[in-house]
Amino acid sequence: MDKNDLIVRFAGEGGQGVVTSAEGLAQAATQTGYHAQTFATFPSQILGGPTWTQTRISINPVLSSGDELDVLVCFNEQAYSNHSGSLADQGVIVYNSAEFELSGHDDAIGIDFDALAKSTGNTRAANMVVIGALAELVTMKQDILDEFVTKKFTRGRPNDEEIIKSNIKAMNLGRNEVKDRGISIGQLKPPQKPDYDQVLMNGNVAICLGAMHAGVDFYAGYPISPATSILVWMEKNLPAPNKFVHQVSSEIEAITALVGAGFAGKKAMTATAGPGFSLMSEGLGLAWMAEIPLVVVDVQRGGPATGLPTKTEQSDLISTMFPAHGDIRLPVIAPGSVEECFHAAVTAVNWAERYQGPVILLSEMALSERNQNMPKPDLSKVPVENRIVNQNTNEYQRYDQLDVSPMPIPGGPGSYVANGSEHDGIGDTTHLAERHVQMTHRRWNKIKVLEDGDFEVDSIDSPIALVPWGGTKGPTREAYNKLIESGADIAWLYTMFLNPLPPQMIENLRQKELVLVPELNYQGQFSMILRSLGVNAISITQYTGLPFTVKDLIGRVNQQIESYKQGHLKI
Amino acid sequence: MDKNDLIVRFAGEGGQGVVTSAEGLAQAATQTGYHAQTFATFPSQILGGPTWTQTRISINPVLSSGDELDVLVCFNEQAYSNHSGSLADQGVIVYNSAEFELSGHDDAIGIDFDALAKSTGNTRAANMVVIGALAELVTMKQDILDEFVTKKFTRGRPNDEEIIKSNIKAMNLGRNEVKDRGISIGQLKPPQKPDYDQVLMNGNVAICLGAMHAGVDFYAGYPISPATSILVWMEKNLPAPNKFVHQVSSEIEAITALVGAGFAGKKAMTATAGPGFSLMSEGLGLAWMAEIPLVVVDVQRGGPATGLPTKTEQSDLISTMFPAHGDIRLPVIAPGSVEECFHAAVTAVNWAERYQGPVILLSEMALSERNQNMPKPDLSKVPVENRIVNQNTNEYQRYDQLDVSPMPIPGGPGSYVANGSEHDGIGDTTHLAERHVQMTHRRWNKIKVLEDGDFEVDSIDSPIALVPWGGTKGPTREAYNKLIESGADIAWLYTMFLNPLPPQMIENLRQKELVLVPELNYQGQFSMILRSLGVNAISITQYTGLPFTVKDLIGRVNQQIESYKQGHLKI
Amino acid sequence: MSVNNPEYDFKWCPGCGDFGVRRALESAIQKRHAATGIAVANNVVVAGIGCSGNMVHLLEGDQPFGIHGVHGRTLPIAMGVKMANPELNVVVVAGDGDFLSIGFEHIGPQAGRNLNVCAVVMDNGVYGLTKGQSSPTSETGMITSSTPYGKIEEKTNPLSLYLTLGVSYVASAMSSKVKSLANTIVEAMEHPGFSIVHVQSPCTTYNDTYELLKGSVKKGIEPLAWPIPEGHDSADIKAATELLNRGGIPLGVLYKDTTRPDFQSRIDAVTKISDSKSTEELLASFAI
Amino acid sequence: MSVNNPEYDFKWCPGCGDFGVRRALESAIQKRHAATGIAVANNVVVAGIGCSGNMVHLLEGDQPFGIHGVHGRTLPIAMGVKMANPELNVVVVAGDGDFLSIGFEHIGPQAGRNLNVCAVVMDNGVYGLTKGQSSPTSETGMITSSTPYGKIEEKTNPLSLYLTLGVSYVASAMSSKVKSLANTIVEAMEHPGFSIVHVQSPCTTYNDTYELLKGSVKKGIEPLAWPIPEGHDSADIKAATELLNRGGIPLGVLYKDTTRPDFQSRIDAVTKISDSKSTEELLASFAI
Ligand SMILES: Cc1ncc(C[n+]2csc(CCOP(=O)(O)OP(=O)(O)O)c2C)c(N)n1
Ligand SMILES: Cc1ncc(C[n+]2csc(CCOP(=O)(O)OP(=O)(O)O)c2C)c(N)n1
Ligand code: SF4
Ligand code: SF4
Ligand SMILES: [Mg+2]
Ligand SMILES: [Mg+2]
Repeated sequence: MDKNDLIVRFAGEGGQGVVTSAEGLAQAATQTGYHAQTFATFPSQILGGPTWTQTRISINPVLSSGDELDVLVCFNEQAYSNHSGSLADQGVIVYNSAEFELSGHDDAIGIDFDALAKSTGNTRAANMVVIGALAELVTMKQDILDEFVTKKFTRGRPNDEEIIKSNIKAMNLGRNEVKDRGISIGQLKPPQKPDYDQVLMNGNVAICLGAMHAGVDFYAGYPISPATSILVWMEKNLPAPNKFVHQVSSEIEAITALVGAGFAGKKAMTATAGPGFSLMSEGLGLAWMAEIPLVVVDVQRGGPATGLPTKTEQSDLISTMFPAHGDIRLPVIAPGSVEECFHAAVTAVNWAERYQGPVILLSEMALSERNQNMPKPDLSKVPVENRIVNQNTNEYQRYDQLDVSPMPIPGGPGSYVANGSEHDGIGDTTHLAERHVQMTHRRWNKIKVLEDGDFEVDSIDSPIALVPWGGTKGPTREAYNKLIESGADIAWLYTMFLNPLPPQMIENLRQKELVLVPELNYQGQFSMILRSLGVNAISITQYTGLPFTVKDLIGRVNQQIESYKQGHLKI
Repeated sequence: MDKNDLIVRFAGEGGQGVVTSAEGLAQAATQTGYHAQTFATFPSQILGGPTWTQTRISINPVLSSGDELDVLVCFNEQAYSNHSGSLADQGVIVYNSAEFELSGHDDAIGIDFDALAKSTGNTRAANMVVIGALAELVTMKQDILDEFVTKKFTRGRPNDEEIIKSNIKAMNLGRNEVKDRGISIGQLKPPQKPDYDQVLMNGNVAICLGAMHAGVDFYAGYPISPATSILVWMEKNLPAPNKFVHQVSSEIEAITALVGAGFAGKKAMTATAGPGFSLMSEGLGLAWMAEIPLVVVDVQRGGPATGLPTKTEQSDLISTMFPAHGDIRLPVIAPGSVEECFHAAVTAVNWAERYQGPVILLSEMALSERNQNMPKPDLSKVPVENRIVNQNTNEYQRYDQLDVSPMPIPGGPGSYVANGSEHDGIGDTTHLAERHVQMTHRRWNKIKVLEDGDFEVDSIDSPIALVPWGGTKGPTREAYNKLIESGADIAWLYTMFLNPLPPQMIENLRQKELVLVPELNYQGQFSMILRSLGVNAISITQYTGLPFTVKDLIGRVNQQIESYKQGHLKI
Repeated sequence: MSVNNPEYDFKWCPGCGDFGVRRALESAIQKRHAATGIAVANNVVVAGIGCSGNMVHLLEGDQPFGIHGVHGRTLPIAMGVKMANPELNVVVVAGDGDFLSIGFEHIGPQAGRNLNVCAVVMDNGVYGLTKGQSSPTSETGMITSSTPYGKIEEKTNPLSLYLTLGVSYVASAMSSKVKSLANTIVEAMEHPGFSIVHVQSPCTTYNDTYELLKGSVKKGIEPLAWPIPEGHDSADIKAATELLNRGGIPLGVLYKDTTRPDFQSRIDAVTKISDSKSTEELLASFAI
Repeated sequence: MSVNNPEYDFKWCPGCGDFGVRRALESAIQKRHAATGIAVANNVVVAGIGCSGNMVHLLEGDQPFGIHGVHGRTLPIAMGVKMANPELNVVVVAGDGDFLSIGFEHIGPQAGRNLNVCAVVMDNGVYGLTKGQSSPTSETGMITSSTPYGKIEEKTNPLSLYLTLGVSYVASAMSSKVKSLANTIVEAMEHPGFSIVHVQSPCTTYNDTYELLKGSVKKGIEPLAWPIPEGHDSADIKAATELLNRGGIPLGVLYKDTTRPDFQSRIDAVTKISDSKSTEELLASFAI
């Protein structure tokens, strides 16, 4: 049986090599021409604790981490009891026989990962034993894996060759164990090697790289899961002359420092999660009112309050779009894949510069730790924008126009007061009714320059549309593809630009009889916003702390369409 | 010409007696059986600065402060130039002739307020001179005013009689000045003295009294306009054994102290305005998640950010209903009159106790400083609720049920951890999918016990409805009455319970072809929420920092209905 | 409560200093119960967010009440609890990040009020729960995941800060000396005002300072921690300050002032002189 | 900018101490301009919310840049400005409520970094703009609108706090002594690190302390304020602390430490040793 993809879950204790094996498989697969995606969960304790990571590799772009497992790799017994239920009917178990014995199971292959690695003279090659076994299970050719190992370990050190050899040996030892058992789960179709360069990274790194490319030169942040890795990455990689990065003492310090930096000419960014975001409320209102460019990344986790720090959710949409008191509605970009994380970060910085105000990059736990392959961006083709800077004399009225106007930078001409109270042209506080009206119009006009976001469309003529957002894009697209294959008549619309939404997309959506919005929250936050825009939207919600499975989505979409057709669905 | 009401604006510098005169007129009128309402604005400087207050008295309940002035009382020349444009065609000016001279104006009466007061031997009676003049202008009988003065100054002090006499004399001196000029603006119809007791107070005081009646016994706050007077009032009047009131060091300290107090069994409250509210974001999320009863009063002012501290606006609706990250939607009560401020405060506390969570009382600047007469509430008939307290043993699972469940109080049985992370029955942190689902359902189920709010309905069968909220109720009702008089076919629906909305009211609204929502903000925040609930709502917005005038409202309602009928109105 | 709770899945790392603090706190609560007969349910543990704050779920035996709030806000939450019911014994448990970074603003006001709660601060010089970033008490120059080139700010000196802010009871302790820590916590809980027990509670995973604190004869490391001499007059703030100037980590009670009224007494003084009118009377004053 | 701006409608009350501070700040900015030739537009005034913060709109003459943010956040905003462009001269203007109550948490971190900005704090012992509530520097027992029965907390001592928090330049001044205040501000602006000029700036409307501060021979009132003696060694933190122990309000430069690197130098030190890879190189490290 020929297979398009292979879904493997690695499960065990934190520290047993769960993550390195899963990422190793993804790397090997990508390098050999497959597409790959990993999905990671975390134990809540610091050392040890049950954890698992899933890798899916495919000859096609990977849209979700996959519902049912082809292979479950168990690093300990608890992993078996927790996860064997997720195995597909034909699924196979590979387990660490040094940890436990699995009897009475035909399709279970016990391997002593560490002992085999040790026998190659390279104790760190245990993950290669596992990868070799997996390769054999789907009859993957060894030569492409040899190539992967050779490339990976050619690092210009004297012992490169030795290490390469031991790793290849480890793989073959793993293969042999499977061969000996004569178990196979079919042949994974050979990949098509792409003719472009590829990178493999997670969503948080993609955000960092996008931000750096866009010119972020001021970063202040406070640790919080799952955004901490952005702070850590920036601390390591941003320092350079005229660039500033610093761990500050709270999220309030972070956001207000960004206001100062954005005012003084920097491209300023911070990253946080829900609890930190809530503390930035007042500062974001100030940035909107005083018209200061800056970017806040919210990597969503389970909420409310301290919530579920290690679980994924999409429940910060309303509070990031409307983060503070008064009339305010911030630009929000929510990427749907690792590749989109990169582009969302570039655009977030560009938008902030373009409209001179705060922009939200709304990511989520599931993206932040997901490794995914993508074409290596050609940076020279990803445009970077800079704010219009005032060159006028001192008489300049910074706030007077009804549209985006050149921004004076301290030290340069056009001194004014950047003011969080209502103000006149030079930023002096005022209470005049006409000024409040004028400035309100100015603030809302300015966002119109951001109405150039693009969106995806398929089967545009269908009266029913499927419209996911953020990380729910992938599983929804996979479900959509299957629904279309099975003859369903459904349109697809998707954008990462949640505010302002592309105007043409709103127009399209308004014409639909029914818009189904899968999203990971209780209230159905995006469909609420769509309904407020005059769209007949209704949500398909889930709030388990986990992403949707494709199977569930297909079932629920069919069910909603059915009840709509029977007139039972009330919007 | 017989008049139903009299609209007087007092304008001058802070400190000249503008406010005392306006409030004196309202008091006098109420005591004589008229209805009264004042509307105050404030200078942004501390001492002096241009200011004005408007008093409207009427034989009917006063719904708005009135569009056009019958009388403009000018305490200085600037007042004349700023406000004479608001005078009705037949309007009259009374001015302080000690300050300036107004020539070439037929209907202007110059009086030296202070000199006349001084001549009575009572320098503090200047406002009585003014009131006397006003009474004469509308041929109000002196005997009812004598009664007012006598009652007001009978304070059991030796010189009561003397003071009463001088005040009455001052009134008559004011009257004489008008008589001498032979100017009148018609006869104000005599009032119907109500057969119940009345009180006259402003919205902030009404909130304080309602809160005290409901049993608030813990208050922590930080000064901010226009909520400061609530803190000041509480500091003065709440202290008593087992009651706590304190000015704390920030809004963050206030909200988190409330969480501790609510947890420990108190009825806890704070009051703030937008900027302070934004700082309470994280604490409110905690209260929602840990299920802690408490009340936050937001007295709205112009926003965003520091905004317009002395102007009125209704732009905090979305941010108070959805104040923090995660799935959260707080109960919100927005009173529409001073009387409703009292009842809203009682209900806010009752609701917090009933569903065990945070409740928002959303008031606004225009209500906070508005003096308005109302029937004196019979406290014995205003029910007060207390949370269900756990009496179970230590094994009690505080969070396990899918509904409101008895709350353990520290010191009593049922120790648990009130937890802002997702938790199990006893409040220990957990990450299990099923628990998150269960607890999410619990939190959202709980609000259903608040679905008992009442609402007003008129002409329910009309396909078009007028639905204001908060302080916009008054002017909208006045406009509605006039529209109905002129034969319009419009329904009226109103509630102060914005979340949860009374379910029957949503049902009614869903059946309307068009729902018009006058509100003082740019985005049309309440109509956004109504549309998200499936109502064909559209807003009539204003964002000048001032309340609607009735005239404007009538014009805009007619205009919207017209364009709707012509098919131009896109929702 | 965690021992029998399969749903609770957090565990401290082997050797974490917080284990010792837990034993000390359990013992202090038991001692108080034994001495006064007051029920354990009369204790409220107000926890910060951090490995340290997870204490509130890890206490064994008879359970006090707990509140596990948001990062940095233990003190105002504790104020709410205590002023709601002055009969309760309120104990704060928090980490150096929670208490001294994001929560720093709350120490001064409580000192000025002399709020009668006891704060047990677990100082490990690092952010444990978020996996090893620098904290206010990390050493300058320390390499952490968020300071890959070394921490650049000066280190906070919490003990001298507490003194200047007017905290009326200040003790310094080691998590490994469980018995003495338990006694200190009992004394701090009994202190009629704001007390802080600042505990060196090493993070074995991200900042293992056991050896530095205790010293090692073998490696020739002088111990950083040293006991406060018997003769120290803890009523004398100058003497306390001078102890701090000696460097290292003095262990013991630095300062104790029982002359200042606690917050509740201050509130009671107001209650005594205030007009206490009923709602009915107040309402009547607006009658027309 | 307000003089010719009819839209701006705030005015200080007659006699308000902030008038003097304004003249001193205008003069300090002019002096700096005269001495260095650096344009006035190179100054940024970061203002708090309060009567005091309104300073940023009331400065006359050549205009610096200004940022009027939210209540209590002057210091982190100033950090953003300064670290964005170290060439700028950044001055904070804030009141005692803004700086020491809601904004208190921000002093310590900036002291630890030695951020090179100058904070001019206008202390009137009251919340002026919100019309007379108590502030951290109000006297205990003081009757205000929010403390009708007297303030019950202890009063904050800002000067000793600044010293303990490690602020590297601490001066105390009087708003009525404009010339000397101007000179102090110039010196503080030149100081290579975090400087605070704490000014007694009485609120004539809600807390008129002129007489208390200056004393009155007629009424037999000893002045609270007294000049720091010539011989005081401002490099000596102990001497500074002892001055404070004398009570009253010492006027002059209490403490000045020029040995500690400022924040920018600390950042520069990291920049020197850090891997500075281009985005392209970093991206390439993820190539497969
Ligand atoms: C507002 C907010 N910001 C950040 C976090 C993430 N966070 C959780 S614990 C922690 C720091 C823990 O350090 P510490 O207080 O020293 O406790 P420890 O884990 O070291 O005991 C942080 C930053 C959070 N939960 N909330
Ligand atoms: C978050 C927030 N809380 C409260 C306020 C209201 N407020 C404005 S100024 C002020 C205090 C002013 O006191 P201070 O800082 O001493 O300045 P002063 O007016 O005395 O110069 C307050 C509480 C606000 N603007 N923002
Ligand atoms: S990370 Fe450190 S503080 Fe946290 S449990 Fe482990 S050893 Fe303790
Ligand atoms: S209220 Fe006080 S601080 Fe404010 S302007 Fe008037 S005198 Fe100055
Ligand atoms: Mg720590
Ligand atoms: Mg002040």
